[in-house]
Amino acid sequence: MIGNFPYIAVAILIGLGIYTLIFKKNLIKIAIGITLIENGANLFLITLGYRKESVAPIYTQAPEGMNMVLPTPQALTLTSIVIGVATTALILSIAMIIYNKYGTLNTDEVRRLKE
Amino acid sequence: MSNILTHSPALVMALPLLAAFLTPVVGRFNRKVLGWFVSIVLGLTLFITLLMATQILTNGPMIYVFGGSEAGLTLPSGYSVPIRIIFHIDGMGIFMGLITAVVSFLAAIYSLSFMQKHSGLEKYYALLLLLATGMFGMEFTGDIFNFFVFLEIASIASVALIAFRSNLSGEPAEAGFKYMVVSSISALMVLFAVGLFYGQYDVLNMATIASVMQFTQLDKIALILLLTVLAMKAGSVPMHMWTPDAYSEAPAAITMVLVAASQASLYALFRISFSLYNISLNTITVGWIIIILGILSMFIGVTMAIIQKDIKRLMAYHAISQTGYMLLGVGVGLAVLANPVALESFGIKAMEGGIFHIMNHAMYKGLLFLTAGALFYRTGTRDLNKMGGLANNMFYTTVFFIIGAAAIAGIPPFNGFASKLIIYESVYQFNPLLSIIAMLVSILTLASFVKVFHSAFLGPQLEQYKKVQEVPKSMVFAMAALACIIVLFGLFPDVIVKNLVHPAVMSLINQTNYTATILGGI
Amino acid sequence: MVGLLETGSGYWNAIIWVIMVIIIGIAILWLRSHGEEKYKKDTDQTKPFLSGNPEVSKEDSHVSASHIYWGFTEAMKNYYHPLIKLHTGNINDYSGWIVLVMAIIFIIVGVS
Amino acid sequence: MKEEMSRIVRTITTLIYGFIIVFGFYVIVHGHLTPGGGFQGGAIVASAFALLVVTFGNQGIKGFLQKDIFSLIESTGLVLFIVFAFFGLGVTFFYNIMANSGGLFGNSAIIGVNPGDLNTGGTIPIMNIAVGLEVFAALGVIILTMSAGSEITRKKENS
Repeated sequence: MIGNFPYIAVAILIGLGIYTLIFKKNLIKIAIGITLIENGANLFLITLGYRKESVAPIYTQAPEGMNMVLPTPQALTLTSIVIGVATTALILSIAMIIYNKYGTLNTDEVRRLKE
Repeated sequence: MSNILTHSPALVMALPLLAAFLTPVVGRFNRKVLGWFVSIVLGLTLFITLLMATQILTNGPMIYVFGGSEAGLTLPSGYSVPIRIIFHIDGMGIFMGLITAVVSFLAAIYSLSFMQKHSGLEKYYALLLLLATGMFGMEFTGDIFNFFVFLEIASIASVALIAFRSNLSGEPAEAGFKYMVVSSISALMVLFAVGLFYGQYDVLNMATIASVMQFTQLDKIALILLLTVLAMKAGSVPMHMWTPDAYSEAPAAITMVLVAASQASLYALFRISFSLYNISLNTITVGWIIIILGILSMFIGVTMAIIQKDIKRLMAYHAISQTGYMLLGVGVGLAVLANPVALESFGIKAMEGGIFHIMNHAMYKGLLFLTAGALFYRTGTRDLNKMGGLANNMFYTTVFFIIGAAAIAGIPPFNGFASKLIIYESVYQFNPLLSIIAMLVSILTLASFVKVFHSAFLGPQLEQYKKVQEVPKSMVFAMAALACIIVLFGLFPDVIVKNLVHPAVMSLINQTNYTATILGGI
Repeated sequence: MVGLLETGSGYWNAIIWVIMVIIIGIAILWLRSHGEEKYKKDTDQTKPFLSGNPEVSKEDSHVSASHIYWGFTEAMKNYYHPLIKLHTGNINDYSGWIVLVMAIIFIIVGVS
Repeated sequence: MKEEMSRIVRTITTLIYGFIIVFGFYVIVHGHLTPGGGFQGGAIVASAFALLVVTFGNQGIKGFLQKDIFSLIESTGLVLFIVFAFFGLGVTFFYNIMANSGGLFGNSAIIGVNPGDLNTGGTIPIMNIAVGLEVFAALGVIILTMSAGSEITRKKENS
């Protein structure tokens, strides 16, 4: 049971993220929503990498006689965190430009492109 | 030469990457050579891609392992697992790779004069090269996580390029923001699906996943996530709203590359439904979902295009509607995949039409966006209401526009007609109604391009455009190259279908070939 | 034969089509050369007759883009009105559509 | 940010930012032995720059943190990374040619629990350093650009 808690957290994070994307009207909040979904996906990957009674594959000062996990999910998570930083930086800079040009961050007003 | 050939999959991806990192250095020394440097690198990439294409079409799929000589890792217990990142290029991959190479090369050439007046060009070119890298990676990779990485590279680069001209007005930034949000959602859903695969099968290699696929409930969820978000990235209705925004606000050369980038997502959609799942999924249901998305895209795309006033928004809606043809053709192929008789009699043909249409669409829609860019370059507006009589001043642009418009409307003897004819005839055997809708859409396409032609090119010379001249040579060259390809493909469609399209379709259909190439090599 | 494309239930050859177009075009030109010879350039013959009204200048007679297919859009009003309303340009709706389509596909695939 | 912060913050920042940078470089260089690596270390270094920008404001760091130098470092890191990837082309792209060669970073890695030998890993430490340079420079550029941009926006709002 307790092993499933991280998956519940993943579902909550992604659900909150999608809720934010659909219902929140502020561009910065939308950026936060994307980050929430991203963290949910990262948590999901990390949880997949967990094995009971195993340690991380770091040779320096590891305890003797323990199994080491295959670090692929950790590598995937790191990669996606790096990409996430780039995404967040880009999205926030574009939000800054929009605020500079439009004078607002409300999605109802940031829609000169329509039809 | 053989050395280049051995390393060609890596070189095609790595050369633009190296050049992208070198552009700030080159731009610091000399701004003028920058464009030529990028064009030469992309030309070299095109050359290597052509070499690779001849190799693959004669000798079969190519595997390239990164960072080691073998793809797999054999544990002391004897269990072997493909752990390294590999590039797995078969007929379909190289087909898309050729499109990407041609389009990005011509975009660089076109940008030589189109972007001349802008500042920050080294960033522009670096992003263009990164976009090319991302697209090549998406098309060549054999590893599903690596696909996610390249998808993100391509979308980040394209967002930055869409928002590139936001120093004057806010609209490019708005379009960039919208595209960023939807592409982030799609990339994160892909990542979640990757997690679902890894959690079940402990592998990331697509061919290995395909060979152990059980089609459990979790696989179904992964399929739904991938299907939806990749269809969205390809711009299918009703998830198409980002397309006109992004396509209209990006610089014209970039719009052409963006069309190819959205087709890379379409490729991924086909790759996942054919190579990863194949007949283990309920092909009739999934096939019909793709067909319905295609029909909706075709019809709503073209009807929305008719009422547009902005020339690039109009063309962007046509891009949506043409994507519908590809979805329709390939969707019919997927729907009859489990039925060998129907597959043999019309399924393969329908897929050939759909896949051939991908290449045709990249060429003629690229040409049309370039002509729109040429009009913008000389008149400074994209509003069709303000244009008129430009055929008097811009002879070459007019000719190229006529070629592109005739090709997209499916007028013989251009290439659009050949692929549309295949789709009509083979889809008619599957369901006549679909074929009739497709023909109706083609007529509406012609109607809306008649509107563009009339309002932009025909009519008397307007007072404010008396001094407008033909566009510079590099832009004419890029448009001429695409026009030549369109005419040649239109005159000799059988050569292309037999040598390029048919191997691509067969590599999609034969899942066992796809898995065997990898599993034999571990 | 070069250029012969199999299209599922028929064949298509662009080169023959081009040759046919050239032949027919030459035939039409030949017919045209046998036409009426009374036509004279730069006389009142060439001017349009608009019920006796004076001719509008060429610059003003250009039909701009929004007026083309006015009848079509007017006739299809019931189709276009809701369609344009759907294209709000609001980023929340973009995400909403993705989630909605995902849910629909989820139901269809899940049930089948 | 227009104005600098209080004296306490300024003093603490001047004391601490050097240590943060050194710790960041420690994480970068030990990337092949301990958790961390190029990206994480680079982010730590960049956080020191962020601290400086927050404390001293946009004007206070002029002359100390410069965008030009950062973008130069950024492209150096990127080129270094891809060039070492190209060096592997004798076998395949990204092949680790320097591992177990006996030269720089060329000792063979010890299997099992050990205190760690810095001189192992082949091209991996070099790529870590390249990525570290790239990340701290790129994040530095982002921080500087964003603070400059926010200043423009603030001026617009006030006027």
